[in-house]
Amino acid sequence: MKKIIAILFLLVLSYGIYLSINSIPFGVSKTKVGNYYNLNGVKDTGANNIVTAVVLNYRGFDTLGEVTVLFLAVLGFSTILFTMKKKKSDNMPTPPSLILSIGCKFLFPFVLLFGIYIFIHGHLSPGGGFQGGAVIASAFLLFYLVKPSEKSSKKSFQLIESLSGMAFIVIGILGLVFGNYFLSNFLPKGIAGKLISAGIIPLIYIFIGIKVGSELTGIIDRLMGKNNEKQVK
Amino acid sequence: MVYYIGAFGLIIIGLYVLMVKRNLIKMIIGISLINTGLNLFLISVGFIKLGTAPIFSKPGLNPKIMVDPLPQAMVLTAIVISVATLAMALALAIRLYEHHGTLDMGKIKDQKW
Amino acid sequence: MIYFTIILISIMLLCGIIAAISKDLLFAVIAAGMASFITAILFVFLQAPDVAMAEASIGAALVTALFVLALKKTKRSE
Amino acid sequence: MIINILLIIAFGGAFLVYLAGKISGKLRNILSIIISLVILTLIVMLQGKEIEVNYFHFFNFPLMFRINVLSWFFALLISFLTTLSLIFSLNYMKGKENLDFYYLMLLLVNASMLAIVLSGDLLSFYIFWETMSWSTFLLISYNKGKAINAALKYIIMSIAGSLAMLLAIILIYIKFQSFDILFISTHINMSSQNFAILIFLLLSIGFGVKSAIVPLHAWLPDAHAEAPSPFSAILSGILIKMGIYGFLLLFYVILGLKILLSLNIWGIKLNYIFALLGAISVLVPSMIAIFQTDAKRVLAWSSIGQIGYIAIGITIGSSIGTAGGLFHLFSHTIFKALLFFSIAAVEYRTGTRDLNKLGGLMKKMPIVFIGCLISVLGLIGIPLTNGFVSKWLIYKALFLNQNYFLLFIALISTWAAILYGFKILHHIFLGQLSQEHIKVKKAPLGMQIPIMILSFLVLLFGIFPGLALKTINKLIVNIGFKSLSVNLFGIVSETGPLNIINIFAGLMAILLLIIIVFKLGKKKTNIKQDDNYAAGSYIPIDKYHFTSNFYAPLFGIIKPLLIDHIDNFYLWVANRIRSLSDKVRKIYCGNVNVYVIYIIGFAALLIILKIGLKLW
Repeated sequence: MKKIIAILFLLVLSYGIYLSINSIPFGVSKTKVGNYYNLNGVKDTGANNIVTAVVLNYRGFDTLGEVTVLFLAVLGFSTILFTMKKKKSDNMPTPPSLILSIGCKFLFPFVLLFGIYIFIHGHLSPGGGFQGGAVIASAFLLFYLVKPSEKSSKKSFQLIESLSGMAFIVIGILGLVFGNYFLSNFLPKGIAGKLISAGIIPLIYIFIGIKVGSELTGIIDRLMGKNNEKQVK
Repeated sequence: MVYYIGAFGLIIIGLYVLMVKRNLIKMIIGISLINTGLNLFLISVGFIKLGTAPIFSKPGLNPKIMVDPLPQAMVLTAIVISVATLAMALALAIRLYEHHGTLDMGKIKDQKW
Repeated sequence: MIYFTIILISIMLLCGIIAAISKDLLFAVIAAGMASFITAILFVFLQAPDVAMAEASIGAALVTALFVLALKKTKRSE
Repeated sequence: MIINILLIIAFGGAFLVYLAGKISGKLRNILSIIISLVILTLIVMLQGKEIEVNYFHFFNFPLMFRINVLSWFFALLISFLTTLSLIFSLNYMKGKENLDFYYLMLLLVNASMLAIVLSGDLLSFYIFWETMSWSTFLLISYNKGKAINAALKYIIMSIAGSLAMLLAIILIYIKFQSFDILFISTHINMSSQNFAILIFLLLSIGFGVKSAIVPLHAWLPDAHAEAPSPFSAILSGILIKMGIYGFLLLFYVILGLKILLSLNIWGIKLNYIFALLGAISVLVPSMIAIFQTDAKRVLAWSSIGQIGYIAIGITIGSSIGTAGGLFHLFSHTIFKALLFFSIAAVEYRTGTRDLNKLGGLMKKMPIVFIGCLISVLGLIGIPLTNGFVSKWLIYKALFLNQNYFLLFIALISTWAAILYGFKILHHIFLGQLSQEHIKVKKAPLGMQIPIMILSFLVLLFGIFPGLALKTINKLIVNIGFKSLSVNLFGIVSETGPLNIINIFAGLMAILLLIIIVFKLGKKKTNIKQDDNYAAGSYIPIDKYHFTSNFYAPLFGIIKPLLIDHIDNFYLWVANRIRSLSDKVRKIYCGNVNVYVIYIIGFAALLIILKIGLKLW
């Protein structure tokens, strides 16, 4: 019964969507602001990657809010799982196979390095703090797969995360002091295409990378159920 | 055009899951499907035929035929937020499972009045 | 090229449908991750390498891992 | 400027007292009394002045405070009673929880009442009206338990009233583009009669809830009974009179006497309807009060009755009636506060206010007994108390206006007042002392002082009514009536003067006669009360307390009258709404699937509508 109603409603909805997306042409330039960003982005910000320029310069304040949302979600996540009891079956994990353990141990530093590369080159090539942070988190995921009993220091994660979040705001306030407005690009822009260019953008992206990396790692860490032994006792 | 169909196909599948399935994890999967579909739709709206990525990776790129960078920037942050919120939803599901021993919404009577 | 895209999108939708109707939650999670991964490929076609990278690393890898870990703590069948 | 300072002290002082309470209890008590005394002094200093202050510009609306005789009269009563209540609280509330909060709220109620009577425009009037309602709500619920239900009842009715009031204020603003009361009062005669009736009805709901005129009285008995006793005195003594202040403002300042008397619906005069409601408020609650067993509940019902007298007085529309209403307001403030204080003192010492459990406390608590006696005499309207003067004025006005029906009802109700007044007096202070209460001590000094002051005032204004009547005379001249000829001992009217001196002399003569008769008569023989046996067995002393079912024959006669139909009606409405809400609540079943179906279904509905319109 519920299925029939659902399918009926969805059919009507699909028809409505069909009607409305008919009026959105595909493959045509639609926004003026996008054009503006493309034409003036390099000149304004000094970053080769326009997406990065938009994320961190034109709409840097949005990103700050977004990082806050991320932080709050992770906070809620940890709060919900704070008193979770450890299952007994977790005490005796089956050891990982040889290929997995060797491969992951071998890959871990390279994946980590790749993540760092991604967020350092955020203003030059595709990638940036968010992607790099995710890659770092997946590196830690590999690490945990190999050594499920390994304990990571939760405190240090939190410290890194908070410090990098604070650094973002400090840079913003420095922009307020040296420039005209919050998050203004007060450092010299340099030559577009060089690694050290685009003012504060690579700096912020590095902090975002560290922050996102440590947050996502924290989620995985918590969900793996390793840090709970202390709280149970 | 086909991208639109793909995107809304995913969204409608996700909505169907949310409307019919009672398993909590399944519903979260549905939410993640909607997420993916929505991201795809936003990016495909910003696409321009024969356009290039909005990155000046080599000299001689024409900024006038670059695709729209704004939806890309927005979607970039949306993806990261979605993972955090999904993690939170999963945490809630895990707690509910611990408390009630089931993931079936219909059987969790505490939620009802 | 357009045929390739159509094939990819149909596979993606198929993965979505499998994720929706499968009784085995692990299977559903893998299918959803698959759909996410194909979306990442589509992002490359749509000239959005940044987003593709994020989607591949987060949507396809991390989210799937999260789901699998959560399934480990709950139960696998619906 | 002095008004601003006054209100800053009143509001700021409340919070200052709260902070002081965090440091030490004693500091808080002293500070609260100092603040209330300062306010009282400032108000006394303001006597006879007419000042207008713009204190704030709220989007081009100048908000102002204004003091005139009417405001001053009320402000004096408010601050005076609050001071006494604070003094009384010092002992009564000792050792209870959350005292900081109690004092904060008491002073906030005081401050917002002052601000109400001083505000010169409807917007600030409304704002302070709301702060008064909410702080009262918090104070009524102070005792937790049943008190919370009473407070909820109060605040729900109060909100309904203030919404009606807000609507009226918005209508007035739309009509006149101003909130200023004086501006409105000079321009009101340009509007149509229907508009005036609408404003009258809407504002009457708002003020009627606060002053507990009969169809809107349901909150009052519970609230008065459950509130902390010193606050009950304020509640009954002055807070419900805020509604009367509102009515005065509406009748004689905003509408004006001429318009008020001309308002009618299908030929029935509105002020007569209002006076009739007042009469019902006198009669039925007084009857109900007779049969209550909780002392504070008796007083609560009695308050509704006395408010009815005031309402009759101020709506007749003659100068002597209005003077009577205002004088009764004044006397009721004094003697009802006195009654509440006496009951509170008894409750403080014995721990109960159930009338059937008390008795014979006369010798144990003489001062409280005298206070209670005097206030009951005032309530009944015995000569030489202020209640007599005010009731005389009201009866006179009804008589002169040839409202014999209302006069009859008012007289009957006085008879009811005698019954419940005597009941209180007898059950608590006369009769047999219960064994439990043999060790009861005198009331503490801090309680006796307010009781003594108020008893003194009852007699003072009973013997020299001119002291108050002069101010009241000025007041009614100020709101547009012709002046009365007032002297220190009474008033001269068309059909005969009131002169307390004559009455005093007459009473003294009767007293003398009684003394002579008793002295000359036979000597009485004393028989001990428990010197008697029933069927050969000794009856324990407790059994001599015969006061459990007072007035039982009367109860049999007027029983059908006593069911509080209006309260039952409100309860019926509340239950209907609850069952309806239960049905509505089924929509929110707690299942996420269903919620998503609602959302998608609604979207689908919109799409169908859109397509349908296109096909049309």
